[in-house]
Amino acid sequence: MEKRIEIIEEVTVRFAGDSGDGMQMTGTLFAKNCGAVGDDVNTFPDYPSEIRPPADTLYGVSAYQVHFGSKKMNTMGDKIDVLFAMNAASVKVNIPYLRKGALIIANSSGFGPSNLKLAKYDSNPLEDGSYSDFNVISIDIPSIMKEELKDLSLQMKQIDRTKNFFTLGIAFWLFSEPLDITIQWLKSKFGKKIEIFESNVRALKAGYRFAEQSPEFKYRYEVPKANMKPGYYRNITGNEAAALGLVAASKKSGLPLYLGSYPITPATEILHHLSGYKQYGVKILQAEDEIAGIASAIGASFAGNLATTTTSGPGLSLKVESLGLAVIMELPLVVIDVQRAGPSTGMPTKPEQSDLFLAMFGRHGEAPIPIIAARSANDCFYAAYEGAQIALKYMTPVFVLSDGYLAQGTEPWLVPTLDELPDFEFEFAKDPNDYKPYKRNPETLARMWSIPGMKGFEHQIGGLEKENITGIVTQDPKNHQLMTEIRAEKVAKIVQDVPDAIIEGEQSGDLLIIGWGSTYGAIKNAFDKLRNEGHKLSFVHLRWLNPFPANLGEIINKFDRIFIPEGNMGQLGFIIQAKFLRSVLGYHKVQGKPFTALEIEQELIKLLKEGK
Amino acid sequence: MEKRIEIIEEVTVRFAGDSGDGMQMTGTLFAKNCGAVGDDVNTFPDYPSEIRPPADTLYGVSAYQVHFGSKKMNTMGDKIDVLFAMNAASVKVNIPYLRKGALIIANSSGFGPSNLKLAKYDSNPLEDGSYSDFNVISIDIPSIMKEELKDLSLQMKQIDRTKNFFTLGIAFWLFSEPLDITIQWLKSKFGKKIEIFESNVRALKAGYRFAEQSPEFKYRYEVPKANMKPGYYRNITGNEAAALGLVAASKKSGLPLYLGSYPITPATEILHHLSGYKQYGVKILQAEDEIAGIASAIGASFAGNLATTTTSGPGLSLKVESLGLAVIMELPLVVIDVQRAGPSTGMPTKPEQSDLFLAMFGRHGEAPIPIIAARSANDCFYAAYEGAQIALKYMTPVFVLSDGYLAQGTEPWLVPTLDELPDFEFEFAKDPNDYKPYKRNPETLARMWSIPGMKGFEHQIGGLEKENITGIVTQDPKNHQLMTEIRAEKVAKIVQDVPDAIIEGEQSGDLLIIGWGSTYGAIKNAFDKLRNEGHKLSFVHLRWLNPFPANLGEIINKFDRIFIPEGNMGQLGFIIQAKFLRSVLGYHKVQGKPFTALEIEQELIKLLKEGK
Amino acid sequence: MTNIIDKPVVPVGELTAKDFKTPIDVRWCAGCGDYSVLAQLQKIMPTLGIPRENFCVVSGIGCSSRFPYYVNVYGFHTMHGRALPVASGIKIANPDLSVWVITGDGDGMAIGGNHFIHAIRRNMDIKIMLLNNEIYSMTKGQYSPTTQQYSKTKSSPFGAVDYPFNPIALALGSGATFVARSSASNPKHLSYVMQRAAQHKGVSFVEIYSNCVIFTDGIFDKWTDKHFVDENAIFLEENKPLIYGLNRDKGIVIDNLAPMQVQLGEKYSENDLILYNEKNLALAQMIATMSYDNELPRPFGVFYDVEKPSYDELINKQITDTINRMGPGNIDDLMRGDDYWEIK
Amino acid sequence: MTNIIDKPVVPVGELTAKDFKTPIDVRWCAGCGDYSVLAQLQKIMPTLGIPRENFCVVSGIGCSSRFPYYVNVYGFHTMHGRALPVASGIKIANPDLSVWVITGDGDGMAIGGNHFIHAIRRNMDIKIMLLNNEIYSMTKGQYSPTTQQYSKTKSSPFGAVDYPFNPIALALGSGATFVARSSASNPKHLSYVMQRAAQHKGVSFVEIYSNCVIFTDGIFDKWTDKHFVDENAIFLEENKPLIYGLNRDKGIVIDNLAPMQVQLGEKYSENDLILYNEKNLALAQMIATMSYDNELPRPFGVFYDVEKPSYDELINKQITDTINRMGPGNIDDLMRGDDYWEIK
Ligand SMILES: Cc1ncc(C[n+]2csc(CCOP(=O)(O)OP(=O)(O)O)c2C)c(N)n1
Ligand SMILES: Cc1ncc(C[n+]2csc(CCOP(=O)(O)OP(=O)(O)O)c2C)c(N)n1
Ligand code: SF4
Ligand code: SF4
Ligand SMILES: [Mg+2]
Ligand SMILES: [Mg+2]
Repeated sequence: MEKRIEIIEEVTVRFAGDSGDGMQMTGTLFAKNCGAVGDDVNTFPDYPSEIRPPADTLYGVSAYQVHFGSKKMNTMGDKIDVLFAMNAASVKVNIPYLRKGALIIANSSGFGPSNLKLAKYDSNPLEDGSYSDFNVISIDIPSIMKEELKDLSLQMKQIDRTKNFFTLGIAFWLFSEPLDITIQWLKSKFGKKIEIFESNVRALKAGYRFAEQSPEFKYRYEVPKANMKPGYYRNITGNEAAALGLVAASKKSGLPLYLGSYPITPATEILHHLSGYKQYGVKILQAEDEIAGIASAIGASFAGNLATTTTSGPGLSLKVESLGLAVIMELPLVVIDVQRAGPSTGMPTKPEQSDLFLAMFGRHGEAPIPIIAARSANDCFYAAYEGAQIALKYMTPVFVLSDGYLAQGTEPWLVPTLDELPDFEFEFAKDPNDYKPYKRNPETLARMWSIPGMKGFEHQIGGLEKENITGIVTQDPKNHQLMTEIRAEKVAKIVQDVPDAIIEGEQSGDLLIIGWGSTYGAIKNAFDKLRNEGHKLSFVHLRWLNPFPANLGEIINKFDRIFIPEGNMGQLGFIIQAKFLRSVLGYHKVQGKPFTALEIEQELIKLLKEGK
Repeated sequence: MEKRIEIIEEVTVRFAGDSGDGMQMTGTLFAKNCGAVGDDVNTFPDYPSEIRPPADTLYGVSAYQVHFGSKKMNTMGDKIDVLFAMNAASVKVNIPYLRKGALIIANSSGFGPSNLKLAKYDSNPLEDGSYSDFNVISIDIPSIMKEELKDLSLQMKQIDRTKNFFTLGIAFWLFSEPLDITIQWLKSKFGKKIEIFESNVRALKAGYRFAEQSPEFKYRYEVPKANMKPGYYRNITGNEAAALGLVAASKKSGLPLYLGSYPITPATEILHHLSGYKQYGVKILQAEDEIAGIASAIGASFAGNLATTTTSGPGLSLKVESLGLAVIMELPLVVIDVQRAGPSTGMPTKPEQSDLFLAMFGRHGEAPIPIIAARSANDCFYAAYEGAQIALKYMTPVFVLSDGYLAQGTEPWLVPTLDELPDFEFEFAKDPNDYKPYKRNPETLARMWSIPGMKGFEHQIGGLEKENITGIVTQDPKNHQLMTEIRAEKVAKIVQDVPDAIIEGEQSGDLLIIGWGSTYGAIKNAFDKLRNEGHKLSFVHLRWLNPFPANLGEIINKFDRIFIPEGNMGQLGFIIQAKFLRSVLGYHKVQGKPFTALEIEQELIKLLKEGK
Repeated sequence: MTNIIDKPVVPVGELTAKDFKTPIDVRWCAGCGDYSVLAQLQKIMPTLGIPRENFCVVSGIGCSSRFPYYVNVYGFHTMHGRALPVASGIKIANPDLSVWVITGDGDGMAIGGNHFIHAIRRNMDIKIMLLNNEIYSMTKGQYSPTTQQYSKTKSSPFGAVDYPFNPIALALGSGATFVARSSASNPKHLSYVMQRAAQHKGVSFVEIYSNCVIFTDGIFDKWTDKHFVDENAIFLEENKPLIYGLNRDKGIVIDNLAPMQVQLGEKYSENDLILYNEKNLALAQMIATMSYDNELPRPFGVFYDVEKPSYDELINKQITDTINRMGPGNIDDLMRGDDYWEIK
Repeated sequence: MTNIIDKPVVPVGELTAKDFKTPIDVRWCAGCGDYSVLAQLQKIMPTLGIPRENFCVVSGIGCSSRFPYYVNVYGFHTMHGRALPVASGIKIANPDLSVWVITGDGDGMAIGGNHFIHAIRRNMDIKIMLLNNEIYSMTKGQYSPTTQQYSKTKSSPFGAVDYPFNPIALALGSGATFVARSSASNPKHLSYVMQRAAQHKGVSFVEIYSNCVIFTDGIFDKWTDKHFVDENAIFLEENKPLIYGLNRDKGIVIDNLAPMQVQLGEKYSENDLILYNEKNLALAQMIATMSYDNELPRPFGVFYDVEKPSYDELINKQITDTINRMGPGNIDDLMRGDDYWEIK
């Protein structure tokens, strides 16, 4: 049978099943394939907050979404075009996210009586017309695989486990992708476990063949290559990118990397990755709590390491006192906060952007700290790296903000080499006779740094206010005012290293969208779409939130209306209002989910209609 | 010899000496006398941060300043009119604060060779003209007292200890005040230790007599009575007032008072006072740290006590995570923060107003908390009381901000009776069948409160996001948005209990001064002075900082310029700019000292000159 | 002391374990040891003669700390590591309550370590159940302060270099009045130990081995699995000799101030063995070291049980005594203080 | 591991105590016990064969924690209670340093309690000097976790109901490898103990009684004053019998697993007394209980001293071993990972 081929620009696919069905791996492999054939890809895993919820329940569904296509994807995709579903529950929970007319490829063996009961279906939705809004292809994967693998004398459980590769085979056929990359991967991973290797390869091929032969599959798709810059690529999560950014900074700066951390969702993977980098000299204290984590990092910084601490909201709340110490000590420190939905324990696995206030204002006393926010998974690498550069150059703690969405989602990353990365600017004191711990570099106001082990530079400092230059404890009134002002000025001076903000779209006019952090992708897609449709719009995305780019005020004043969508109740908006005395239109989503491009688009259309 | 009597409206007196000289007691007794004769009084102790620094050193000087007169004093006084100084060091460190022509009454026995050396004087300033800008009366107090007490066969050390009562006698003569109140006090305090009683009474009288007889005392002063409302008065520090406010709230609400706290300067006296109130059923856990302090208070609140925690900056930084729990639990809790100079350990004994940002924004996630700031020592009583009222009525943590200046300074307090204090509005759930832990009072949005021990109301809640009404844990996206909005709205609704702001002076026009917290006194004095001199000015003092009084926006828009002096780098100014989009002129003093009225006056004059 | 709740006089005898279950689905993994602890607590509670509404179950954060949602009494799921101070506040506020803290090795011994030693020092009348699985499960498998050295976990792919705590030793070093160990896989023993903990007035600390089927499956088998328990575990019983072994042919003697394993028969008989004494601190401390860094069997049961007044009792008594002695304070007098004056 | 500082090879023998003094005025009260500790440290430091620039003195907040300002080496006055984690970071970052933590009973045992037990558990190679004055002095006199029960202090006008920690017992319960006690008023003994602490590789914990002349003056006299020391204190010495008394006529035997005081002469002779053994944990624990809740003399000296690798050593070794085994990592390879592809 000849299949029709359709060329499509982008598509959103979701692999969903029970927690034990291996959907995370399936999605990951599919995403890699998409990247390797030259598309852009953006993914997001979506798994239950329970470690291993009861099988086949609604809350036990684990899914992996892949959005790929021939242009920059930016988000994980708004609505699902194709759903691969291993059981009844995994269709049910995903229905709200399916595009009308979406294709559901369902494993019918996951729709038995007990599956249906656990998914709270009264009758079989594959048969009773429940899915009539969609195109459903239902396949009894385990029976097909039983046949395929009968020579291997496997147990039914093992045969059942090949479902995911069968599914992947279908997916590759459907999007006209090759199998060899995955077969190669299986070889490197299971090459020695010959049975697993063999059964999965067969499943992959069987799925592919099945789709090709089945009359139910009438179309297949081709997604043209995206215009990707040449080079080596990999898919990477924000958390792994952040970990790599820190190691790269360590190598480039020549300072050993030190991490003082305490596990917390969704930041823990940074700790996991760094724990594996012993070959790179990474020193880690998995501390007894977040306070010890940051306090030990301050110690390591005092002793001359590139010191970092990583956490999420509740942990950041515990680091507040220590951050003040880092400020008054004027020691370099990179603090990565992977934001999640609060307050308190809140919704630990869900992203939010609601720690901005805490990062900006959360210290007793006057204690300003620079803040950079990553805008995508890849950017977590650069934000961490840049954070380290600024921390060392200005002798200051620096916040790097990420969130649960960036942390776990992936996109292809054009991997740089260490050589290509920018250099570090900092130095240790050289002349003991000229040394005073709070003598400053006039350009950066960074104080002179000397560390234990350096002969002749012994000094005694701490968290009490100290005299400028000498660092000797004093309660002199004017000195305290001076030091408070210097600490503020130092952070303000970082603006000289902050690139000017760039306006996309109209350079002046009615409506300026300002984004920060992970809102980038959704705004960018909505913005591009509306601009393509002819709307006049402008967009500035902020990476540096403290200090703001030097030209931000000027930019803001070129527009009549400022619109800031953010994953909180308007924190950046508040700060912009305070700094620039301009009223901000906000769009505040606190639902434990990132914005979709569609949401932003609709809000923008409303604003455009309303006019000024 | 006939002495001239001068009538004066107000005067600032400072008692200064070595840490062992008893200056704190002297000042306290003098201040009480001033109050008891009908004047208004405002005081401030100023002691070294070392516990017992070496005798006679410059950094060992201990002083007590008393500003009193026939109108409302409001501040501790800008410049010293009369300095009583027990040694050389205590003159030296106070010279910058003396009014030109001030009277120095110096104990000449404190100007011996070793005193001079320790005070870093090369020659005796009483003799070498160093003090020519001032009127100096120098008296060898110990020799006089030796004579006075010769029948008592005391040791020289004991005789020397009577210096302070001799000084007090002079002070009483100088300001035409009676001795009997102090003699009465000595009797109640030392009645049984006859020698101490006798020697001090004699010293008091000897001082009085000496001044009367000495030709060097040419003038004496009379300060007319202030127009004080009739009633019982006492001098009280902000910290004691806060402690009493909490106990009064406990009695009035009928809930036992619980304090979970950890000592920290300058908040510790609240803990000290409450520790003494066992008769009033106050339960205290002096916790292992600030986290345990607040966490235990949250537990006590869960169990139905009126729960409070007290601290200063570094401690508040540690309470950040727990505050988020109190917010999401929607439990009543009073958090008193006595601000000191930061960041980090900073200058622990010095006041500052730099924790406003932390109180307002210092939580991960969206977690708004109401804030009230006391404006005077007395007001610490009412702010603590009001904080408890709001906490219980709205089921929310509440911040009460004080600072090191209010905490330790005193002013006369017209003591209320419990009857006169406003009632509490809150109730426990009554009908188990109607009970849901997050069912709300539509007027306040306060959730229903039931506590362990109440049969039929058992429920399980915690720091995870929960469904509105039922309180059951959920990650439902819309519910999280709803709950986040409800928590914000609840705090916003407190505005219905916040009195409208009152404009003093012009009701509209050019320049509006906004004050908060302890700036009240200095602003008020400067404001009154300039208004009396005919300047057009307006003043609003804010007690409620979150929410702001309902009419604040309206008020602000009646003025061309807004001026906010604050003991930080412009925190309230920032918030006002963000909320009302009006540019704020700031005056930022971070010197570990409160504003003087003079400083505000000068700044105002500058502003008035500059014009808009 | 004033207590706004009237003491209820309801008989509680009719309640059963079922009444202590909430309608919520329990969401631990199938096979998780925590289920067993939950079941035992639900069984014990109705037997203690305490009205249901007077129970309070408080926890921190972790798999184990989900506990309060499943017990139909007053439940408070607090912050990571802070269950003990919250529980202390509850207990001080209302000493009539029976307060249970459920915590994990991460929650209780890592971030909550300070509160642990201080609650114990104060002898706060709280029942602490530490569900030890030697891992941070909730965050998906990092080593904890009880993880054995060189274990490979998500955060120690090369093996953790940290030495673990011995929780029993730490509790004893902090001044504990009741210390015990049991295992989720021995429900009968667990139930016994938990009842003992409930009966103790003052702080009760119970370390409970609770198998995590996902991250540390089988780590306790050596001491808890039916094939090994007899040979590798020893059960402490008051006034009974320290004897163990499939054939009850081995015992523990104290030799040179250290526990030593002996074979019963020729050289040693039961009479040579030490009789367990729950009131001897040194003995408890010595026995606590068994099978840590040595080849001795691992002890289960009550290590130590002595009485002394609890903090909540003392602090509330100090208040009552003062009021009895000096009368309830008059708040108007307090506000006016001693040093007042009158303006007419 | 890469270490940016070259190891200096300077002879250090010429330095004296004076070189370890800073020009800053010491601002403790006249008579404060802390002076004595400072003097001893300044005397010991030049004798340890460690270059001055390799010393690091770290403290928290408190009177005692002002210490670093007075020692002319690298000094870091951190936050209240956090000296140990800061010091841990320093030591891990640069294992060549000799890191000393000076803390108080409040700083180290109250707010810093968790870091205390964890630094000890990890056997972090840090010398912890806890200057115990049984009070929070800096904040003007509130009871601390070592204050004796029922003491009246600023925050306990009716007497504190808290039971105190026994710091020696707590350290032992946390897994300490070196534990000692001395007193500021016995400089010779203090110096000896501090030297022993310096020599120990791994965590060294020394509790030092330091008299606060303002808030708790005289509380230690019972054990440290020259009139009482002989009768009320006992000095532990390796392999020596536990003997004390003005006439050295009293001793300690272990009876029924508890220390017991005996009169030498008729019934007991020196040979009956226990010989102290710094490597016996149970003995250390038993001796630690002496004069807490009992009438025995208070022990001073080294309670316990055993060797095991320290955390900083192990973690740095794990890095070196890995690099030796697998070579130094190539960062470009790491960034590219295994699952990359090329777009041409
Ligand atoms: C302040 C804070 N830090 C970290 C976390 C993340 N966290 C949640 S549970 C947990 C560990 C729990 O371990 P344990 O107490 O042993 O419980 P288990 O899951 O093993 O039962 C951690 C680190 C948090 N919720 N809050
Ligand atoms: C976070 C924080 N909480 C509280 C304080 C206040 N504080 C400073 S020192 C101290 C107690 C010190 O006691 P200790 O360690 O025994 O030292 P000492 O003064 O007795 O030598 C306290 C409570 C602080 N500085 N920071
Ligand atoms: S992950 Fe482990 S501890 Fe958590 S529920 Fe599952 S088995 Fe229990
Ligand atoms: S108050 Fe006490 S501890 Fe502090 S310096 Fe004075 S004597 Fe020493
Ligand atoms: Mg665990
Ligand atoms: Mg102390």
